[in-house]
Amino acid sequence: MSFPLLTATAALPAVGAVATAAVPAAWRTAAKWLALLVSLATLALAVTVLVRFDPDGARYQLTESHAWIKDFGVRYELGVDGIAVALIALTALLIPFIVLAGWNDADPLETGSSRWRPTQGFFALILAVEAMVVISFEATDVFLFYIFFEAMLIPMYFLIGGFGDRAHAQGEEAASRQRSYAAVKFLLYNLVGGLIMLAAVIGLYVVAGNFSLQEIAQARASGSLHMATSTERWLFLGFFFAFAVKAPLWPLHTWLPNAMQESTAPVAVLITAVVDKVGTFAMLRFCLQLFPQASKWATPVILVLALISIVYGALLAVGQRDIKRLVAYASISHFGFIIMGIFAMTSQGQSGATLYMVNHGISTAALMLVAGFLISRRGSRLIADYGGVQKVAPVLAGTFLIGGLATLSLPGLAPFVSEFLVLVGTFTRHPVIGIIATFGIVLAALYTLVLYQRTMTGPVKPEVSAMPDLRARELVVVAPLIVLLIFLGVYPKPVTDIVNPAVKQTMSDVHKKDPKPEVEAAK
Amino acid sequence: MNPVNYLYLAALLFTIGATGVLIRRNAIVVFMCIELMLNACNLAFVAFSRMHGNLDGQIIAFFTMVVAAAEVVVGLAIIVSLFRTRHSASVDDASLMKL
Amino acid sequence: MENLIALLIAAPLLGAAVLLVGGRRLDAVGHWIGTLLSFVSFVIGVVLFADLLGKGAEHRTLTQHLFSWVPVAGFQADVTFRLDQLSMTFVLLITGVGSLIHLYSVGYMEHDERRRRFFGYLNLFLAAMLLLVLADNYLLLYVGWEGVGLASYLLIGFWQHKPSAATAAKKAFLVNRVGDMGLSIAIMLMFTTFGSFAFGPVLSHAGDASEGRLTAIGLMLLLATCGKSAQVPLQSWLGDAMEGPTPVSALIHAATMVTAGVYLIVRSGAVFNAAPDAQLAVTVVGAVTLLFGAIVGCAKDDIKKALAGSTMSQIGYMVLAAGLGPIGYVFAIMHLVTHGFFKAGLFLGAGSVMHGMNDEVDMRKYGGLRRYMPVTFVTFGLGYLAIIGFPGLSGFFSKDKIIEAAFAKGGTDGWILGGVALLGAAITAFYMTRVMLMTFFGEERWKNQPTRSPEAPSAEPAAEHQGEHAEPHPHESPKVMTIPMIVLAVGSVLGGGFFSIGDRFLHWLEPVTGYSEGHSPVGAWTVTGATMVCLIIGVGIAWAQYGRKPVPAVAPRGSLLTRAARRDLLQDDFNHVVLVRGGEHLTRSLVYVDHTLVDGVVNGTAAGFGGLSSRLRRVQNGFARSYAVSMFGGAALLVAATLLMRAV
Amino acid sequence: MSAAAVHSLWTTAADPISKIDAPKIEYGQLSPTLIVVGAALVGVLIEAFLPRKARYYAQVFVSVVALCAAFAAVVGLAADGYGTTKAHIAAMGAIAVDGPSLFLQGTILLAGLVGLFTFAERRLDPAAHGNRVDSFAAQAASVPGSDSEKAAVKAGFTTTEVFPLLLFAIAGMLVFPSANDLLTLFVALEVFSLPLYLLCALARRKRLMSQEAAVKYFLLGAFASAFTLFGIALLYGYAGSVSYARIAQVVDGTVTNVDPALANTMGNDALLLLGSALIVMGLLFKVGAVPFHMWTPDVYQGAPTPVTGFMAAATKVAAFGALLRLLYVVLPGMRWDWRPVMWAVAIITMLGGAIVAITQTDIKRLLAYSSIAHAGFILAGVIATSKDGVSSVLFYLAGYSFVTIGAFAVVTLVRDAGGEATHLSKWAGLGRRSPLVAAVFAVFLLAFAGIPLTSGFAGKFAVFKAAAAGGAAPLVVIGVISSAIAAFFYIRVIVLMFFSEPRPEGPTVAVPSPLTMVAIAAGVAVTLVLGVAPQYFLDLASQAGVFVR
Repeated sequence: MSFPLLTATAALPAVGAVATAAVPAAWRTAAKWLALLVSLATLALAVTVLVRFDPDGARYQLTESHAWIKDFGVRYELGVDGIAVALIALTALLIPFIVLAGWNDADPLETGSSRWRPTQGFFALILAVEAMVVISFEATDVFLFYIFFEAMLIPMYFLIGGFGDRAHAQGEEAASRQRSYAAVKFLLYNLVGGLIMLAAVIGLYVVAGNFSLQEIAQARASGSLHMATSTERWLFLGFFFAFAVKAPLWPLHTWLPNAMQESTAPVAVLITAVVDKVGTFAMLRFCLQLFPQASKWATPVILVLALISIVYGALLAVGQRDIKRLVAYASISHFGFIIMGIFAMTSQGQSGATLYMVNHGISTAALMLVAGFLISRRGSRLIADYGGVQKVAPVLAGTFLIGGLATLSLPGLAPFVSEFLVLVGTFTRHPVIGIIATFGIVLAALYTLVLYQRTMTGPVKPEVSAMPDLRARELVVVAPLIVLLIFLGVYPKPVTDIVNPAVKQTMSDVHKKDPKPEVEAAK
Repeated sequence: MNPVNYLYLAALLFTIGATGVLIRRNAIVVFMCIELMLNACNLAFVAFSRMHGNLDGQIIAFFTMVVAAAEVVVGLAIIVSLFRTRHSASVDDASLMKL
Repeated sequence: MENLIALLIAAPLLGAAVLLVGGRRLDAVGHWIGTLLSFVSFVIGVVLFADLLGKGAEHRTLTQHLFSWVPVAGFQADVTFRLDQLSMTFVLLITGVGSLIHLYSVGYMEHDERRRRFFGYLNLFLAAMLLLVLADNYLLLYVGWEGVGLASYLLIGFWQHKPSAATAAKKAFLVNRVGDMGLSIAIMLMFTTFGSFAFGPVLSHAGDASEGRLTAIGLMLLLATCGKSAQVPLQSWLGDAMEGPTPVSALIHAATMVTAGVYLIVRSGAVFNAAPDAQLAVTVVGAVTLLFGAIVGCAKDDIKKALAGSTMSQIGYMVLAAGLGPIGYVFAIMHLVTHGFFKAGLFLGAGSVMHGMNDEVDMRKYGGLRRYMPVTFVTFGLGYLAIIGFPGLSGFFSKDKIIEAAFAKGGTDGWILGGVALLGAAITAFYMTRVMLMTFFGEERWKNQPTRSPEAPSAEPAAEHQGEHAEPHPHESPKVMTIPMIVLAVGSVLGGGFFSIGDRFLHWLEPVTGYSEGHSPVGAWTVTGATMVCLIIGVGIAWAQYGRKPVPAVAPRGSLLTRAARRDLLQDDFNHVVLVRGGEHLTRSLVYVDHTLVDGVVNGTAAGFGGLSSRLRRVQNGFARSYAVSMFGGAALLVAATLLMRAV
Repeated sequence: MSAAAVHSLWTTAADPISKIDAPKIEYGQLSPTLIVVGAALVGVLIEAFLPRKARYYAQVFVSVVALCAAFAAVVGLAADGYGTTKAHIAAMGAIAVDGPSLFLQGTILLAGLVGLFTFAERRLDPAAHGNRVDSFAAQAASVPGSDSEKAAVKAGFTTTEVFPLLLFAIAGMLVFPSANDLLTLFVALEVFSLPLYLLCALARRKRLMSQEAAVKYFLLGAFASAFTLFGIALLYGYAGSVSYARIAQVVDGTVTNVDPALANTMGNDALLLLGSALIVMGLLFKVGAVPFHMWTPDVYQGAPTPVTGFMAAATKVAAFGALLRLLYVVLPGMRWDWRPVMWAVAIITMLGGAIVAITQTDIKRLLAYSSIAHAGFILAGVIATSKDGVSSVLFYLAGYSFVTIGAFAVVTLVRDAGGEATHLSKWAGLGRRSPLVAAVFAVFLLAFAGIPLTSGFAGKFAVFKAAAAGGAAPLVVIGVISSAIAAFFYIRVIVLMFFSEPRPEGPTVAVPSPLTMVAIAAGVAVTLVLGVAPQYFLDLASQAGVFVR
């Protein structure tokens, strides 16, 4: 058989994680470089996947399939469709930047006990998360997916609780208390979601007898596997609940602000930009494919919830005093858009949603990382502690502004395309919801510009007067992201070309067709 | 005489023993109550054995006695050592571990 | 030839990129790079114009397809440019006026150490504005639409260290976003209606769609127009936008960007023609705004704000005209162009005055400046005559036509609109005369008193480098500033005549916008006469008030209307109370809800289990006998349950 | 030797001698048990005749050899197919040699072996007067704090009796799940209980608690077994026999040759229900199911930690084995009576254990409550009443026992002046001090919590899967919820170890001898192997999933 590319893509960071963790305490820098190299190598592999993937080819490509746990009907089945490829590429792309941005975040404060090796741990955990995220994008076996969907909580949990933000007003004691609160909240919240999903997974097995996504989907399509309506709905809810927690959907979102607020900026990016995407991705891949009828049944409620997330998240973002919390709530609003796009059940909506996942990853990374640089300079997360930064650190301010503009999805930057697609996609089926959602773009402008005005403009605050501008390492982190934002804003075709066929498939899974326009004017 | 009555007696004895376990403080007495319960069981076995007309029940009674004897050995050892440590054989005094 | 179109945009875009990414090493030459590239764009524009003139009227539409932008199933957005007479007109206006203002800014921003960035932003604006007028579909237009919004945001807030500037910039962007919402909804509606949002399909099939949808689309486009062109009710940002450097006010908030709304309506003419209700709404908005702006303009003592008010009302004229349909489109555009000339000229003049007056903006501290800055006086004067519609000057022709068209709409609407337009003309004459008199005539109120009175803070802290509190020494501005003013003055004198004699402009635009001769209840000359009368009345009153008596250096309390007008007719107060305060309360309460309710449920559950646990563990009281009890009870239950199971 | 056998002797006594035929005992198939018992007796002799110094090594040697041999025997039997094709009832109907019993015996023996290692550990406690000491009292008879105790410690006495006791207990446990008549069941129950009572009393440190634990365990245990015995009596009255097969027949009503004289008792359902309920209650007590669980926390806390570990693991295995056999072989006929009851028990056990554990402050008590919760999960599998149910329970038990022993072994490492530092507050920041130990313990906790890629998850999945397939979906949902609650306190410990600052006067982590290391390593290895690649063991379990009747 051919070289197991997908396995390699997931395994490389895993091995890297072990290796990094094994680096002796003294050689901290070595560990950092090792992690960076591994993440870059993974990126290379991901690019190979991207290249090898043929958008017009079979639905799942580069597939691998091995027997694993016969008794549970579980196989080690990997395969990627366009959506997965895009997200794997995103993950592999972001991790190097995250590593680079977190370069000094995990240096031990006191050079005390030699056996405690925070730095190695930090980067090892990041790589571990990458590995698990990647494989859960690749898994076409429900059980396999579930395992990593759950397992990735553990490294994330240690990242949040173990390596909190050093910028704390109330001192280290309070800091560590809030940190572990955030970490525990994150873990329990997602664990509960996951366990409820476990019940559904078991139920699925009882009904279907195996876990192979393709087999079940085909069986459903061909009618050979019949599910009672109520069963299908219960199972759908079980799955959806877990995904809704992971990709925070109102009202299951409250763990995200705490987690992002307490963790270091790179980890915060890891949460929203990478890990949470698994949730939305899973909705698209599992909910819609396995339970098409139930998905359609639940659509109205989910759309409303998504709508609430959009407006609610944005409004709360306006009300925040803490930069990171603000970004967190902004993300909640954006996830609302993504979920709305998925359940709009139109090509535009779902392509838009997928594109949105990618773009949101990049834009949040840009904004959050710059915010992290800012916070690390001043040692405070409170917006009120800043002012006039633009005068002392223009480049920092500029990049921050671009990140912000991306967040408010300014045309010409990547997020605009996806957001508009989602809106159009929703509007064609549910005009009212689409229109209300459009208010989100005004609110987005509000919170972004308020944030920028309060931190960057106005008279220079004495505390920030000595603030240095972005350093070389930081520029290396931000610049490529910004370039990417602009490029994908002007020319998103490469991504859409990969995504569209997969979306077409999904649309046919749920037996939906795009609504016809009133006047057939297009050529 | 109807052997069923023996069963009633056995049940009665068993209940008495159980009640004793619940209400008496002194470990020794509690233990004796347990022995009483075992004996009630024996009575039941023998009675049933008689009713069924096979001897299994009676034999089981012998086994029970042996087991009870062994239990006494172990039990007294433990209780005595407890008594020597605390100078009281009250079950309620031994309540360091709770909640 | 059409391949040049992209270059129109590319040149300033390149400039923006170079200047913004280039960094400090370009500080020395940055402004010249910017100016050069905008001139390059202008030259290209001229070349294309010549090319178009060479073609027959019906072949004057060039399109350039660059690449497919967002292809998703039925949703096909391409990056395609369309250059026809309408966009050509705008290209020339934008690049022409733009280049002049670049030139002007070289002098004006001389003392600002962030001049390079300023030019970067200006170039960015040019690029976005050109994209707006050259786009071949509404989505691409939307990109330019928000692009100019961004540029205006950056330029209004150019002096970011001033909270007022930063706030004004934010306000401008937000209000515009509300408008943009309209545009995006309009695009969605088009997509659901026509399955496309490219000009071609939409405009050619507009007739086939149901009127309801078309009306909806029209109203949404109108909303967009209100945002971008500062029409009531979304006009409030324009006044504050004067926080930006004066060249910005001239280019963006007078000549070009704010007129984008008019372009949008005229461009979507086909849609509006089929949706009379939407058209009526447009005319109403225009009429209201032209009065609103005029009234505000009368009350302002800040010269820029006064001009801003006038801009508002002039755009009101254009929107009104655009709302009239085919009989008005051409004149809307014509007025737009002439207005571009004279209003830009006026702003540049005002800038020149401030330049000479230590950036004082309060007209009550001016007076008698004509002796000190003659060039400015002359050019400003010509612009003034043009805007009030002095016979023969450009404003006269364009505005006159609009008023005619308004009457020509016929019916009561026609009378009302026409009357409003006439009234507007009178008020215009009044407030412009007021500005003229307060600035250039009367005694020199700036003598022996420092500028910068606290109650009228200056907009232009570029002056920080010069002595603020010294008594100003008015002086004429350098050549680099005066030349653009002169050019614009010439334009504002001759433009109108040139366009109107033989209806040149009409024939040029007609193929795109269409034209129908409205039959007005009153003859053309009657209208002209009426306009003249209004003109004289307005000027007369102004002369009576500000020419004959001396102007008090501190503004009198004034009538209720005056005071309201000073505060933009309380529009901001309304916004503040309803939107800002309300919004704050909403968000605050939501934050509370999120913390106590949504999150409370979560933490509550955890706490609940904790409490339950600590209650339950008390059962484990350490007494062997109670354990025995529980076992006994358990056994009893077990037995009972088993028996019960059999019983039922 | 079974009752039936004896019975035949009696009845034939009157007849001519020639007719006596010796009972037929398949020694080969009973070899595992016999080996262990023999070794235990040897251990007793060692205590009697060997000099003190030599005893420890002799005992450890003998025990290890015996357990390994016994395990080899089990494997041999399984290889011979006694687990599957040749499964049958040996020793005149007293012992069943079939898949479940062999699987469970194997598990018990391995658990016993690992437990033995922790028993034999002598490096953790600081050497007293130059001689190494293990975690058992120098001289159980001497009063705590008395001179005699000091003297004993000074003399370097050690209670090497623990090894024979352990072996006896193991022997009893080996018989328990394979007992095929009620008498054998009862005898085996006592045989493995009594040594455990004693072992509980033998802690070197905190002897008062240790003795208290012993007393509680003993009294309650005896109380419970009295109930069991009464239940046996009633079943005997019901069926006229104590052999599983016979009772099952009577329950199914497929019994032949009923003597009309006994019609009034024979087949009297009241007796059946009462009897079975009481027997089941006795087993639930051993399993530690609510409401018969209350001894668990106290005993787990008071007993010497190695004993706790062994007890927690092996007792559960044996008891669940017996419970399975009882419910699947004897009472399948009255499934519809006991299933709802077991439902209720399972539910309150899962929830009760999980909820009460939340607020525990002592690591050993915490693990005790977690073991209660796990008993609930296993019960869910028992209720499935299907072949899958059996094999899933077997698998779960195998995984669980190793995790438990490993976890308690880790507990023995964390010590301060007063011996083991079991109060949670002392564990704060352990992860900073000794990351490796903390990490290992974290692995065990995650396995308890049932995080994927650990044996805990595989087991839980298997059990829930079986339950759901058996039509107990609501049970699965409740199980899932209570695992969520349980996760909370496992995570609390992890937070404590890794995210909170270490105390200055915090405990130290003793460096153990290879013995404990092996125990812990085995725990980790099994946890991960069963988590990542469980297929082989699942196959094993599912082959062993059939009871012989």
